[in-house]
Formats: sequence, C-alpha cells, structure tokens
Amino acid sequence: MPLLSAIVFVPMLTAVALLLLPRGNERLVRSVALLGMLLDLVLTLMAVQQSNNGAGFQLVERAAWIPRWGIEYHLGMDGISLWLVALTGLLGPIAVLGSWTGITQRVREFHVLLLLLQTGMQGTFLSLDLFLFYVFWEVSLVPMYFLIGIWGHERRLYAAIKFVLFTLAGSLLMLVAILSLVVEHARETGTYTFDLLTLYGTDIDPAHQIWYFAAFALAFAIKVPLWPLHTWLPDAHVEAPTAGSVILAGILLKMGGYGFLRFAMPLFPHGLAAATPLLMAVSVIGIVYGALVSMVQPDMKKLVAYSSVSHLGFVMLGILSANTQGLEGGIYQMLNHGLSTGALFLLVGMLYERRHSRAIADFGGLAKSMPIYAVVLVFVTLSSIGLPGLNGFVGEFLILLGAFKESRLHAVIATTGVVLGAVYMLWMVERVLFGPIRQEANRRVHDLSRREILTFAPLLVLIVVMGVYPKPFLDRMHGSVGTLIRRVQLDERLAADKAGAPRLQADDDVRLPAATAAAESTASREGAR
Amino acid sequence: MSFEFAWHPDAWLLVAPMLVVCGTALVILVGDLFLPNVRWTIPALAGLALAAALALARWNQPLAAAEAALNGALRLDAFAIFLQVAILACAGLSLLGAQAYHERAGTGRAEFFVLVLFATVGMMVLVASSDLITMFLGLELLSFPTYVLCGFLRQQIKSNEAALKYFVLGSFASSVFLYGIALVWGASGSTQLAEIAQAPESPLLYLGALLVATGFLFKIGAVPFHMWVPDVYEGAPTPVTMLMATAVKIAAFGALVRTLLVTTLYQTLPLGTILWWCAILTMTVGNMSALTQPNIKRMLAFSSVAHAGYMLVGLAAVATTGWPAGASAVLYYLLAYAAMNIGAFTVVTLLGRRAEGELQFDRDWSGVARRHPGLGVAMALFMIALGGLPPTAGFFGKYSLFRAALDAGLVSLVVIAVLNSLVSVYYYLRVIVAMYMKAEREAPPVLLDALAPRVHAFDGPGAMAAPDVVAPPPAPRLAEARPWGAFLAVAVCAVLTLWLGIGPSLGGLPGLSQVMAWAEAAVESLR
Amino acid sequence: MFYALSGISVLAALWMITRRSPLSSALSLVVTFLGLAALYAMLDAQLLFVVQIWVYAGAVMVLVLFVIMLLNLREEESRMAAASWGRFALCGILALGLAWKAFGVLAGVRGIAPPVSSEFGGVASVAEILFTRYLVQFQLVGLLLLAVVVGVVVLAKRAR
Amino acid sequence: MEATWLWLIPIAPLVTSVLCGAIALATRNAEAPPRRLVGWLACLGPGLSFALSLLAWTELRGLMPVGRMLSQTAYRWIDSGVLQLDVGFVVDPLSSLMLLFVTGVGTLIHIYSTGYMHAERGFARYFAYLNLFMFSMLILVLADSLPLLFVGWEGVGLCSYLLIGYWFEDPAKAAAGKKAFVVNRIGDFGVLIAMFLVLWTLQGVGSASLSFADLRRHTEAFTPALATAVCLLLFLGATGKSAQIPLYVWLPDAMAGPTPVSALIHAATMVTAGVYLVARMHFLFALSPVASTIVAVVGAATALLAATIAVAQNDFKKVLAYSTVSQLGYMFVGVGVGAYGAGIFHVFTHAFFKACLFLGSGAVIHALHDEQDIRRMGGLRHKMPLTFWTFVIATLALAGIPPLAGFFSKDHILWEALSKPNVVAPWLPPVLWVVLVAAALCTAFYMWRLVALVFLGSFRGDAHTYEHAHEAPPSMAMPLVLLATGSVLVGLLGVPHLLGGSNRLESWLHPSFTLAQDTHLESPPHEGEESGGSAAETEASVGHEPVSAHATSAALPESAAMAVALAAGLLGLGLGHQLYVRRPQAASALAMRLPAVRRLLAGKYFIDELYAAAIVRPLRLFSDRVLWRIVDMRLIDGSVRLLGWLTWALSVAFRFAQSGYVQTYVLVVVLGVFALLWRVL
Amino acid sequence: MVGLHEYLVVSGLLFLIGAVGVLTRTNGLILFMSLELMLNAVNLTFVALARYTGSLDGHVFVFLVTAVAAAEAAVGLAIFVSLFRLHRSVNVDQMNAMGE
Repeated sequence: MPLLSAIVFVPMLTAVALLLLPRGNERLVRSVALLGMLLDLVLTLMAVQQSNNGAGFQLVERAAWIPRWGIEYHLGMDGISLWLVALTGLLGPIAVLGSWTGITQRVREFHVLLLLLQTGMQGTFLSLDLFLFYVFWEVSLVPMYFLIGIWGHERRLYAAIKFVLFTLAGSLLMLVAILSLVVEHARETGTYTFDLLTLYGTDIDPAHQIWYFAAFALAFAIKVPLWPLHTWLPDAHVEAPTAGSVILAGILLKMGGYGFLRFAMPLFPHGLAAATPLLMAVSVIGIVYGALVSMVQPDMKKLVAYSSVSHLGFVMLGILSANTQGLEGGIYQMLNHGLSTGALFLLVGMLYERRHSRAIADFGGLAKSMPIYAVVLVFVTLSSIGLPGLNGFVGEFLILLGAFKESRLHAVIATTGVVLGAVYMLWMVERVLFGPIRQEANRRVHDLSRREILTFAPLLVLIVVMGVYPKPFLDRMHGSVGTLIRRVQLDERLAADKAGAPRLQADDDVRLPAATAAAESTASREGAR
Repeated sequence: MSFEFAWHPDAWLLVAPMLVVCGTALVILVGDLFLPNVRWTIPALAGLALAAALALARWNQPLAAAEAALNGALRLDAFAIFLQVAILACAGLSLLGAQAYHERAGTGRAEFFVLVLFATVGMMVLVASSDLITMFLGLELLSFPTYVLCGFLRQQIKSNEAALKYFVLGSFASSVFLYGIALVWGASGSTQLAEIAQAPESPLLYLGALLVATGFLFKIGAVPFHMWVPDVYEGAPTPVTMLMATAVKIAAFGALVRTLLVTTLYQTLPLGTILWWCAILTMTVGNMSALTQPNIKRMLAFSSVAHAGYMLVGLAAVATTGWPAGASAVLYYLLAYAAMNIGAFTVVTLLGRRAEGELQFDRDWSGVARRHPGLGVAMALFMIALGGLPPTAGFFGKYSLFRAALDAGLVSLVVIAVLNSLVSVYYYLRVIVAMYMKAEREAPPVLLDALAPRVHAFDGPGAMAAPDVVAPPPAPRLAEARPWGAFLAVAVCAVLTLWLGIGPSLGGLPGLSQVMAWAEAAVESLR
Repeated sequence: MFYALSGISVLAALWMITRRSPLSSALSLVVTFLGLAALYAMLDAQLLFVVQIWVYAGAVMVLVLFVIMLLNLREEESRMAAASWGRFALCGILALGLAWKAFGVLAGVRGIAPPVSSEFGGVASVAEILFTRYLVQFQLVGLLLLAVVVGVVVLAKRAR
Repeated sequence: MEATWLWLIPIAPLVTSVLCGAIALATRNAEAPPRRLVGWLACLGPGLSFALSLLAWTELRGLMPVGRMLSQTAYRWIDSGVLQLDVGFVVDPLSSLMLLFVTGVGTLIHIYSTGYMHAERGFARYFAYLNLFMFSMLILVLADSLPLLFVGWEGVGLCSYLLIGYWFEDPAKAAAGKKAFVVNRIGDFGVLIAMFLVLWTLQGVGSASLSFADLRRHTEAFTPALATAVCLLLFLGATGKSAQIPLYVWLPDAMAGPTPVSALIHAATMVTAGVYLVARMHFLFALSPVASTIVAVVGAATALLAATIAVAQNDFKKVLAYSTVSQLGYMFVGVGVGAYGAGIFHVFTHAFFKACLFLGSGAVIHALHDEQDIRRMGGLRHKMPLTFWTFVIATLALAGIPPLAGFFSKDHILWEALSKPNVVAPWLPPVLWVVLVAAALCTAFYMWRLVALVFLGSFRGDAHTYEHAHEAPPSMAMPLVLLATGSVLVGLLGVPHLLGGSNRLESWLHPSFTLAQDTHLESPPHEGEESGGSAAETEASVGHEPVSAHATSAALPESAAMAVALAAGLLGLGLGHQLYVRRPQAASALAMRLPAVRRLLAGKYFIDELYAAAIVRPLRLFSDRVLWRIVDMRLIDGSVRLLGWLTWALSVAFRFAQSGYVQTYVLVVVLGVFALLWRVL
Repeated sequence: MVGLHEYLVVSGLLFLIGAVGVLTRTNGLILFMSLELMLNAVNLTFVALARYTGSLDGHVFVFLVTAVAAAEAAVGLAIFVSLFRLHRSVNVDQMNAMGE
C-alpha cells in the first residue's frame, strides 16, 4: 500500500467526501472530518511504526509526472520528516475537535479547507521532488488564507493578505532559485531534474550557492519566521480562528525550519557557511526580542504569537549550529512547539469562545472558576518555558548545547531567552488565572467540557512522555541527521581544503573510534587508581 | 484573356477549417432571415467543433504542395493547428459562457454569432499566415468585427466608446503595421516571412520591422501600446471582452511568435533588449494599474496586460537566445491563460447578472460566494490561477515561462516577474476577499439592472444619454432562466485550469506533459 | 511636376488637419487624394490612379460628406485655443523627432526605376497577379467586406 | 553497588502526588473533600521514601568506605551524538544524609500539614503540590548527573512557585510565586550555561554524560579559568535557589505560602539545594580557589546582611525568612572555604531547628487566625506552652547555644572559616570570621526579640483573638516535639574533636568528598587544611575517633574562637532580653534615635526597590515603548506597510494615467514607437 | 527622374501629418479622415516601391488596402453615427466615460 500517498491524500479525499454530504447536518460534517483526520493520524502512526532508524529515505514512492522536465511524483520519509508528519497527523484531529463549537458558520467549507491544508502540509513534508515540494508548499498557503480571512476576527482581511503576501514574497523568489538550480544542473549534466537526491549530488558553483541559499533562506525565514521578517505572524495569529492558529503555529511555521533542513542547507552548504553568522545572530535577536515584546503584550494571542517568534528563534539557532545536538534539538523543539503552542492557542481560543475576549486584562482569578482549565494552562505553560522533565526542556537543552559548541556568545544570549520565557509566560498565567475574580462574567464561565479535555489529553500526555523519555524520538532522527551533517560539512571541508585554510576541528559528532578509545583508556586508568 | 487560378486540390483541406467557420457564419446569417427566434449558440458551437476537428485531422500531415500553390499565404503546420484549435475552443467557450449574458442583455442575436465567427476566421488566418500581407488582412478581418462587437450594446455609452477607442487606436496601429509591411517589402522584396529572413540587412528593413512589431505589440496589449485595453475591455459586452482577452490574444501572440521565429530578425535587431524592457513595463504597469482597480472587468483588463507581460518574458527569452523553449512556453501559457480568463469572465457574466450592481466587485460582490458557492469556488480558483499559485495552470504556465527565461539567462527579468506576480496576488485575492470574507450585503434596495443607462447617468460629461435610446429593462422571465451553458463553460474552464496545472498523463488522457509536448511540436514545425 | 503634386498633397493634408470645419477638412482631403492619384499616374500605376479617384476621392469622401451632412455638425471646435495649440506643438515636436529618425532612413534609400513595359500597372497585369498569387488574400478581402457589411448594419440599424 | 530499587524513593511521593491531584480535580466541586484519605495518602508517600532512605542508609553502612555508594541507572534519557544522558540515581554518604533529613523532616511536615491545612478547600491540591515537591527534591538529591539534578532543581522551583501561590486569589501571593520562579530562573541560567561549558570541555576527552562520576574522573580537563567559570555559573544557580546575594529577594516574599511550606521548602530542604550543589561539585570548586573564595565572601555578606534586616522585621515569618537567608550564608561560607562537611552539617542541623521554628510560627499563626504581625502578639507562652518551649529550644539552637545542634555546626563553620588559609586573599579568613560572629550576634538578638515579642510579655492584639488562641492539635504538636528533639540531638553527630567528640558526621561524609581532598593535596599547598589529614586515617575506622595531631595543635585558638562565638550568641540573647523584655521602651527609643538605620533595615536596604527601578521597570518600559511600539510597529511593520502604501500610491498614479481620452492613448502609442525607433536606429 | 527616396519622404510626411491629425483633432470626423490619410500615405509607399522594384505586387497590395480602407471607412463612420446618437457630438474629448 502506498502509505505516504495515503497520508497525503486521505485528507483531500475526505474533503471531497465532505462536499458530497447532504446539506444541513453540521454534526455529520464534523464527524466525517474528524474521522478523516483520525485516519490520517493512524496512517502516520503506521508510518512511524514502519520506519527504522536508518539514514536514508523510507517508504519511498516514485512515479513519472512530467517526465520531459524531470518532474516526478516522489515521496519519501526520513528521520527528519517523520516526526513532523506525525505531528501534522496529530494536530489535524485536534484542530477539528478544537473548533467543534467555535466554528458555527460555513462549517462544511471550514473543514474542507482544514483537510486540504492537511494535504498540503503532509505533502510538503514528504516531497522529495523540488517541484512537487513547491506545489505542496503553495497549496498549503491558500486554505490558510481562507481560514484566516473567513473565520477570523476583526482585522482578518488585513492579516490574511499580509500572511499571503509575506509568504509568497519569499516563496516566489525561492521558485526562481529552484528553477535556476535546475537549469544550472541541466547545463552541467544535460538533463533536467527536480529530484532532490540527484540535486544533492550536484556540484554547484559556490558563488551561485550563496544566491540560491539566500532565496531559499528568505522563503523559509519568512515562514519560520525569523526576526525581522516576523511581523505577519502576530497579525495572522491574532486574527485566525483557533484551529487556524493551532495549525499555523503547530505546523506551518515548522515548514520553514523543515525547509532549511531538507533543502536550503544540504543543497547549498557553501551558502550556508556564508550565511550562518548572520542567521545565527538574527535567530538570537529573535529569541530575546520575541520574549521581550511578548512580555508587554496586552492580548493573550499576541503574546503567544510573539512567544513563537522567540521559540522558533531557538529552533533556528539549533538548526544553524549544524551539529547533532543542535539539529536534533531543533527538530525536537519544533515538535515541542507544535504541541505546547498548539495547546496554548487552543486554550486561548476556548477562553475566547466563552468570553469573547483575548485581553489579559479582562481575566484574572480563572483558576477559581475553571480549575481544569487552569491546570492545563499551567501545564502547557511549563512545557512552553522548558521546565525540565517536560518536553520543552529537552529541545532547549539540546539546542543550546549545540549552539554553545558553535558559538559561546550566541548560546549565552539565547539562554537569557529561557529566563525571559518564564517571565512573560508566568506573568500571563498570573494575570489570567490568579488573583481575585474582577469581572462578574468570569465567575460564571464554565470549565472545560469533556470534549475539550479529550482534545488536550494527547497533547498533555505527549508533553510528559517527550520530556521523560525522549530517546525513542531522538533515535529515529540520528541516521538522517548524521547524513545531513555529512552533507553540510563534507563540502565545508572540501572548501577549506580548496581555500588552503586549515581544516576545521574534527567533528565531534561523528564518534571517532580514537576518541572512544581515549575515553576508555581514561576510564580504565581511573579504575586502576 | 483567361486566367488560371492558382489552386491546388489539397488547398481545400488547408482552408477547410476556416471555410467551415465561414460557412457557419453564412448559414446563421441566412438562417436568421427565416428562423428569427432560433438561438444560434449550438449551431455556432457545432461549426466551431467541426472546424477544430478538421484542423486536428491535419496534425502531422503537412500540405506542402497546397501551401506552395497558395504562394505561402497560409500554412496549416502544427503551429497553426495548435493555435487554431485553441482559438476555436476559446471562441466556443466564449459563446457558451455568453449565454447568460445574452439572456440578460438581449445580445443573443444572429449578428453577434456571425461577427464572432468572422472574427474567428480572421484569427485563424492570422495564426496560419506566413506572409505579412495575409497577416494584415487576417488582422483586419478579426479587428473589424471586433470593433463592431465592442459597440454591440448600442444603447450603452460605454460600449460605444469602447468601439470608438478600439477603432481609432486599432486603425492607427494597423496603419503603422501596414507602413511597416510596406517598408519591409521594399527592403526585402517580399512579404513572406521565410524570405524576409534571407533579406540583406538595411536600415529600411529595421525601420519596417519595428513598425510591424509595433502593430503586434499593440494587438497583444503590451505597454506602451496597451492604453486601449482597459477602456475597451470594460466597455465591451463581457462575452466580447472574453473573446478579446483570450482568442484575440492567442491569435496575436501566435502571429508574433511565428514572425519572430521565422524571420529570425532577433539575430540582427536588439529585439531581446526591446522585449526585455517591454516585458518589464507591461507586467509592472498592468499589475500596478490593476492593484487598486475596483471594477472587475477593468481589473481583469489590466491583469490581461500583465499576463501579456509574462508571456513577453518568454518571448524575450526567445529573442535573446533564439531557443524555442520560450515560444512553446508562451503557447502553453496562452492555453492556461485562456482557460482561466474565460472562466473568470463567465463568472463575471453570471454574477454580474445576479449581484445587482454588477461590476464593482469590492462593493457589489460582497458575500456572493455564500449565495453561489459553486461560482465562488470557481472564481476563487480562477483568481488563484491568475495569481500563479499552484496547483493551477497559472502556476505551471508561469513556471515554464520562467524556466525558459532562466535558461536564457534572464535572471533579473524573472525576479522582476515574480515580484510582479506577488503584487498581482494582492488584487486577485481582493476578489476572493469580496466574495468570501465580506459580509453579505442586505437585499438590494432597488433591483438596478446593470445595463440600464441610468447606472451611468451621473458618470461624467458623456453621460447625457438621449432619451430615445434608453432600453427597457430585460424581461425577468429570461433573467430567471438557468444558463446551463455558462455553468458548463465555467466547469470546463475550472477543470482545464486544474488539469493544465497538475494533470499527469493518465492513459489516453493528455496530461500537461502531453500538452507541453504538443506546444513544442508546434514550435518545432516552424523550422 | 513631382514637387508640385507632392507639395499640393502635403499642403492640402496640413490644411485638412488644421481646419475647424469638417467640411473644409474633407474638401482638402479630396485634394490630397487627387494629388496622390496624380502621383500614382506618374509612377505608372494606371489602375491605381483610377481606383484612387473612384474609391477614395469618390466613394469614401462622398460617404464622409454624407455623414457630415447627416449629422449636421455644428461648429464644435470653438475651443480650438491655447490648449489645442499646445497639443499641436507637442505633437509637432514629436513628429519632428520621428521624422529626424525615420526620414534619415527613408532618405537614405536609393533606387533606380527599371524600365517597365506599358502593361505595367494596367488592369490586366495587376489582375493576373491578384487572381493567382494573391487569390487567398483577395478572397479574404471579400470576406472582410462581408463582415463589415454585417457590422455596419448592426451599428447603424435604428434601435429596436 | 547497583541497587535497582532506588527509583522507588522518588516515585513514591510522585504517585501519591498524582493521586492527590486526581482527587483534587475530581472533588473540585464537592462540598467536603475526602480529607482523611488525602491526609493518609499524602503522608504515605514521603513516609515510604523515608523508610526506603533508611534502608539505603543501612545498606550504605554495610559497605566499605571506598565504594560506599549505591547506584542505579534507570534508563537512557537523552541520546544525541556524543551527548548520552541517563536517568540514574546514586546514594552516597552525602546524598544519604540529605535523603534522610529531607524525607524525615518532610514526613513530619506532611503530618503537621494535615492539621494546619485542615480547613482549606484546596486540601488535596495542597498535598498534590507538596508530594510533587518531595518527588522533585528527591530527584535533586538522588541524581547522578547534572542534568537530572537540574530536573529536580527546577522541579522544586516549580513546586515552590505553586505552593507560594497556593492562595492564588491573593494577587500578592501569586506574584510572590512568580517572583520566586523567575528569580530562580536567573540562577538556572547559570546552571544551564555551566552544563554547556562542562560538556563543551569534556567532549575533548570523549565524555559527555555529565554524570558526577564522569566529571570527577575528568577534572584534569578543566583549566583553572574554566573551572572558575563553571563554578561561578553554578554558584549563580545556587544563589538563586539558596537565596544568596544578589538573588535572595524572592525568599522573604515566598513566605506568602502556607507556613508548613515555608518550613519544608523555604527553610529545611529546597533552599539548601544550592549548598548541596556546591558540595556535589566540590571537586570543581576545589580546582578554583577564586570561585570558592567568592562563594565564601558572598555567603558571609549574605549572612550579615540578612541578619541585620531580620532585626527590624515585624512579620513573624519574614524574620524567620531572613534568618534562613542568613543561615544559608553560613553554609556557603562553609562550602566556600572548602569545609564541605561543615557546610552540610549546618544544612542538616538547620533543617531541624528552622523547621521547628517555622512550624512553631505556624502554630502561633494558626492559633491567632492568620495574624502574622509580631507587634500584635505577646504573652502566648501561657496559652501555648508546648509551642513556646519547642520554639525556645529551636531558638537557642539557632543562636548557637551548646549543646544544641546549631552550636556545633555553626561553630564548625566559624572555625573552618578562620583556620583555612586563603590563597586568593590571605587576609580573608579573619574577616570572614568577624563577619560571621557579628551575624551570630544579630541572629541571637533578633531571635530572642522574636521570642520576647511573641511569647513573653503580654498580648497586644485584641482580646477576642487571645481568648480563642489555643495550643496546637496533636498532628501539629507531634512534629514540633520531634523536631525540637532533633534540634537538641542532631548536633551530637558532629561534636568536634576539641570537645572530645568524634565528628561522626564528618567521617560519614568523608567518602563523598574524597576526591576534593585528594586534589587539595595534589594541588599547590594553599589547602593546608586539618580535616584533610584526618580524613586519610578515618577511612580505616568509620565512626571511631580519628585524632589528628594537626587538630590538637590548633586546639587553643579553636577553643578561643569557640568561646568568642558563644559569647556573641549569649550577648545577642541578653541584648534581646534586655531590650524587649526588660525595658521594651528602650527598643523603641533606640529606633527613634536612629531613624535612618531603622528605615534602612525595615526597608530591607531597599534592594527590591532597587531591582525594580534598575532592572524590572526599565526592561518592561524598554520592551513596551521601544521594542514593541517603535521597533516592531513602526520600524519593521511600518516599513512593510510603507512598501505597501507606496505600491498603492503608484497604482493610483497609474490608474489616473488611464485618463479615458483616446488621443492621450494615441499619444502614448506614438511615444512608444518613438522610443523604439530611438533605441534601434 | 525623381528618386525613390523623395517619394518615400513624401509618403512619410503624409503619414506623419495623418498621425498628427489623429493626435490633435478632437473632431471625430477629422480624426477619422486623418486615419484615411495615413493609409493613403502607405499606399504611396507601396506604389513607389513597386515602380522602383518593377514588381507589381505593390499594386496588388494597394488594391487590397484600398478595400480595407473602404471597409474601415464604413465601420468608422457607423461607429461615429452610433455614438452621435448618444452624445449628439462627435467630439472625442467628450468620450471618456471609462477614464479614471
């Protein structure tokens, strides 16, 4: 069974099925959508189960599409995309559940778009053909535009168009870069191909690489978003409906980080080398800046949105440090952020459903009237600020460690983001949950319903599991991350050799037999003493 | 004294598609005298389909002897067939899509069909001719009926003005074109493209070639020869706009591509640079002007200018390197563009009828997607496609154009083009915003009919309509009829828009790969 | 002779575009057309000489005059004042610029008229080419005229 | 030795915590939560842990000192490249001691809480938090690696946050909880960086498990500068957790929590985690005299500063809180001068008497219906004799009166501070000693002031309250008695040789600090310490008298120093008695005479205000006004919008070029032709 | 005999005059006549070139163009008549119902 195709297209088929349903039965629509999403989740779990820890691509599917231009239908999964696909699968049903009562207008359209979005995202994570990737990348844009624009809040039109234009500005330039890359490849080898694996092996002129990398990086950096390209994000988040925010923060942003991992970095190692200092600096600025700005937000959703800027700064910092810990931490943190920020947006959304306000000042003392809500919010907050024992810590720890190896200064400044993270999140929690109830309406607001608890349950469980036992998650990444590092660094060494510069220190992450031996001898010496 | 007509038995095959269309026109013209109440859509479509079948039958079967006998006036090579079929399809879809409009505006008279068919013949001649003088005649044959069609709503000031502007500017451009032909003929001694390619270089040739180029650029609406486009597109009856935006554009581009590739003048003239600038100006001016345009037809008009600019990118690639990849990309893009545009204009005719105010989409179209979900989805698809987002034909077309341009090394041009399409997304999305994201308007206070002149009564100095030409409002009975034809046209265009964007070749069903192969074969046949 | 004829034609053309009254413009255009016809004759284009007089100076101009009379145009361009002169000036400059470029090319053309037979430009010789090499084009013109007839009927027919 | 059951020690309270939490959520709307069930459950967890700790201790006793260690590697936690982190537990003498008193005192306080919190609606919630705290604290103590220790470290911080903000409806209390967490986070920043630095250093030698054993093995990889950096960063964490300058400000505010919490977390256990961390990492601190010196100096400064502040506080618990800060300073001086055993000894004794004091204060506050201002108390010894006497015992222990526990531990620290030479600042030991003695004087003074104002004299509040004041219920009294007994007895574990004791505690702890002393011996002779020599001999016979020649030779100064310290303690007590019992007017008169001093002390040196004015408010203002409103909205987003606006304007211009006049259009066409010709010809 | 270039210059001049007329005259009919003049100028070019190359093709072209011009006249005048019915004027400056 073509598992990956099923993962990609089951949501779309469900969307088609939704269109065929009889009019007027919203509950049926929701149920079918939920079923489709759950089916997708089951399929992703099957994929997880079938995957191994190997370095290559698994479950590969290939078919001719536009052969004359070397465009193929080519899907594959590796340790990097695996968990992102799984995360996408997980957040799908949660988004449906999370909008069960929040969306009452044009229910069918809403779910159709949600499902199409799911297809776009899964496709983006699974494509191994640049053209196919680009198609999916853009396909995921349009449904989100509608989700924000139709079901959003007051300034939804502005936010939606801003979201689209920002994203497109980057991705169109990326398209130019993709085409140029393919053309350059064709000029050297005589064949047009968009096959990623083939292009990995292309020897691209380093001078061109910088431009290509710049274009790719711009597209991904906007998506991530890196400071200072982030201003679309708060608007989009604030205006999006809850499910939109959850998906946006949970997955769409990850497409940027994933893009770096899958495309920008391994394709253009020279470009990466040239851009790393700048990008790392920008990531660090984003971490601190996002945290500080988030601290002073009066709007809960905006606060969480800016916190995403900060968190994604961490992700990028890890990814850019391009060593095992940094990369695995970056990927891990993407998952964490998907879970915790997804949950936070759900929480804000549920509050909004009840009170039609997102202003922190409108709340206070909710822990009294909504104890379960309070527990969940505190829990998720703790995950978000990286409390050890929960998932956030593992990611942040690995990222900072990885970054520390590359640049002490960056890591130290980034670590202040951890402190500030506690400040703004806890302050928000304090003002929302604690203190006396100041508004009468907050006294009567009802606690989470069973459905809502069910929505959160998987997230909370994962938050704990991923914090307590991250090894199985990390294990699946090792092989692919190792490949990525070799791809990024092999060329770096070559370049260093070419330039006559001294070779970089042997990479710590490839465990050299010599080092292991040294460690063992030290140990035995100790024992002898 | 006796004349021997230079005719060849095979020449009948060569001109058969055009003859069929012509014949259909005559049948309708005569038939209308006897059957005044017949709707001529289906006969016209049948004629067009027959013509297309006849043209397709000649695919890969050159008629060299007949072409020689006609002294190269017409060629039915793959290029011509490809474009003729495209033109016939566009004309057919336009007629189908016009159905709703006819019922509302009362334009469904036999003359309308006759003129459209005559114009179609002109277009077919234009893309099939490999001789400048035939091209001129084809151009005029397509232009004159179009001038008249623009003014078809005689009670309407805008329609009449559109006719006037189109006529004045069109005639002016034709004169320039003709002057160019004269000079080229003087310099090369021939009007045949292939022979012009052999002509010695001379300033006279260059001057003539430039003037000829001006004529083409005018017809495709390239900046700075585009000024007529918005006014004419806006004023003309929507089905006519549809035809001008698609079929006429296909024909003009086809002739331009043929001229460019066959005369190989790009080898001596700096056409690459000229087209480079022209493309940039066309895209930028088109997109920029469309950006803030609240009238849907006018917006689509500017957008069509912009799209001509994208196609000029492909031509610039051709002119820069002489590689035909750009040309086949242009052909593909023409198809894609036609599908999206006919679809969009058909929706305009449908919604213009339903949403009372009609064309100021930001005001009149708010929330209509809720009332007409199908049309909403289709329009959204067309807008997204025009904006060049995957998985639509618009994206794939742009992709192939840009790839050709990058192949030719025109990186900066492509970058400007993508920035332009970024701008364009904004205004296409504005339509979607209006349809989906604005609150539905309350029931209209007064059911104003779009075509009643009083809509324009306060529109400026030219609005002093004489009372004797105020049309009575159309019969409500007609307006309530369901225009299945138009819906069909929308559906076909929507499917095409998607299929030309992602369609794989499945069995006998041609995917975009196959269509692209045809386009390449068409270009190849010019060698 | 050439200079006189071309001088008359050009002057009449200038006259035409500067007249306020369409009627006098039309009359000066007739003069231009006749001048051109004479030039055709000088160029051994006998058939065209006749066609020019019949079709242009005759048919077309009669049509124009007919329309002028039909519409009974009043003296409209009374505002033919500064703005208009400004426009003239601008266009004149533009025209001069074009002339500067284009006439450089045109004036650079050298040609020697080859001796031609007396048949040259006669009805028979033109017709021979017209009905052989340019048969398709000839048919096309016929089609064009038919289309225009239909079109003009559409436009000029009185409203329902 | 492997001990596969170690994981049970922390897990027991976790399980009960989860159960209590579930009950809390399940009965959130019930009128009466199942208090009895919850009470039993809640005490069961720590009780089990205590039992297991005892078991561990006995097993440990059965082992030879060299390998005196129980360990268990539960599972591989994080595995990423060279980084291989395990979840592993270790019980060595140091952690066994910590285990015992954490679980022991913890259990007592749980029992106490069942009485103290009896009227609370959030009874189950409280115990869920408290058990979770026990879990985290045990993780912290048992961890065999820095990251796992950090897990517990932050875990206790979280519980502290939750418990301080237990009465969340009071905004001040919720804010205090947040403040505690955030200030601790600043310290954690240091710990994190320290961990990175250690890993970065150790990857060169091929080890990156961050377990203490590994670190110990690879101390040679640390250059002095690196060691100093790591130690200072760790110490930054310790100042946060253990409330030292500059991060002590959260602890007084933390008194917002329920009193048993203050006793358990903010006096006995959690706040000593910093000391524990330094002791755990002693092998690195031993490498860095500079860092150690800084630790000692900061400790001493904190001890004096907090003691002086405590003198002028009127809130019962705040006095005790500052006292805790001050005592923690002592402990840091101990570990700072390399006397890890002494530091830990003080941790141990302090746990008893400070817990006792807090519980006593809790009993009083409970009795007076949440009255905390000592100016409205007095004469309670008649009403609450048991509380009074246990409180006095603990006070005396804190004041360092022999033979109570505080005397031995404090004296040990004082003597080590004086006797250990300092290579960085040779003049330092006497200074440290003088400062500590002064702090001891203050300590005795303010403690007696407290006793006097609360229990002696006559009641100053309203009569009604006094009438209803009552002795603590048995569940509260029993822990008080036990802790008071402990305060009397535990000191005897560490009677110095000078007084004929054997300092069993020091000997017990010795294996944990072996390496430190090894390195001390190996490194330059700046560590001419006396216990080092003795240690070598102790190994042979644990628990037996290890008499050292070195020790006896210093007997005279040691006894002199001891005498001075004792005198200071007595003087403080006497002064307190004089001012607050004998002549209460004199105290106020003194305060009147020195208004500036009083204000300074009562205002806690205005450190909080300083922080607020120098850091918190500027940062918030900067973020709001500059970063958000100017940089984000104006500069970044503004430039985006400007671009949009320019495009729009351009578009409007283009639109209006489309004038509608046909001749303009022709003109443009002609211009186009013109441009074409001009370009080509 | 007169040189070819002189014919070409004269025809070019006439073409330009026609163009200027189109550009400047707001009276629709005069504008229209200017368009006719432009076509005639082209015709002169054709005839001259035909004579100087000895090729009769030019004459055929002129013949065809003349027919086109006649058609143009018919359509153009019909449009003006139609417009006149609405505007009561043939002044093109008044015809900008669609400008911005």
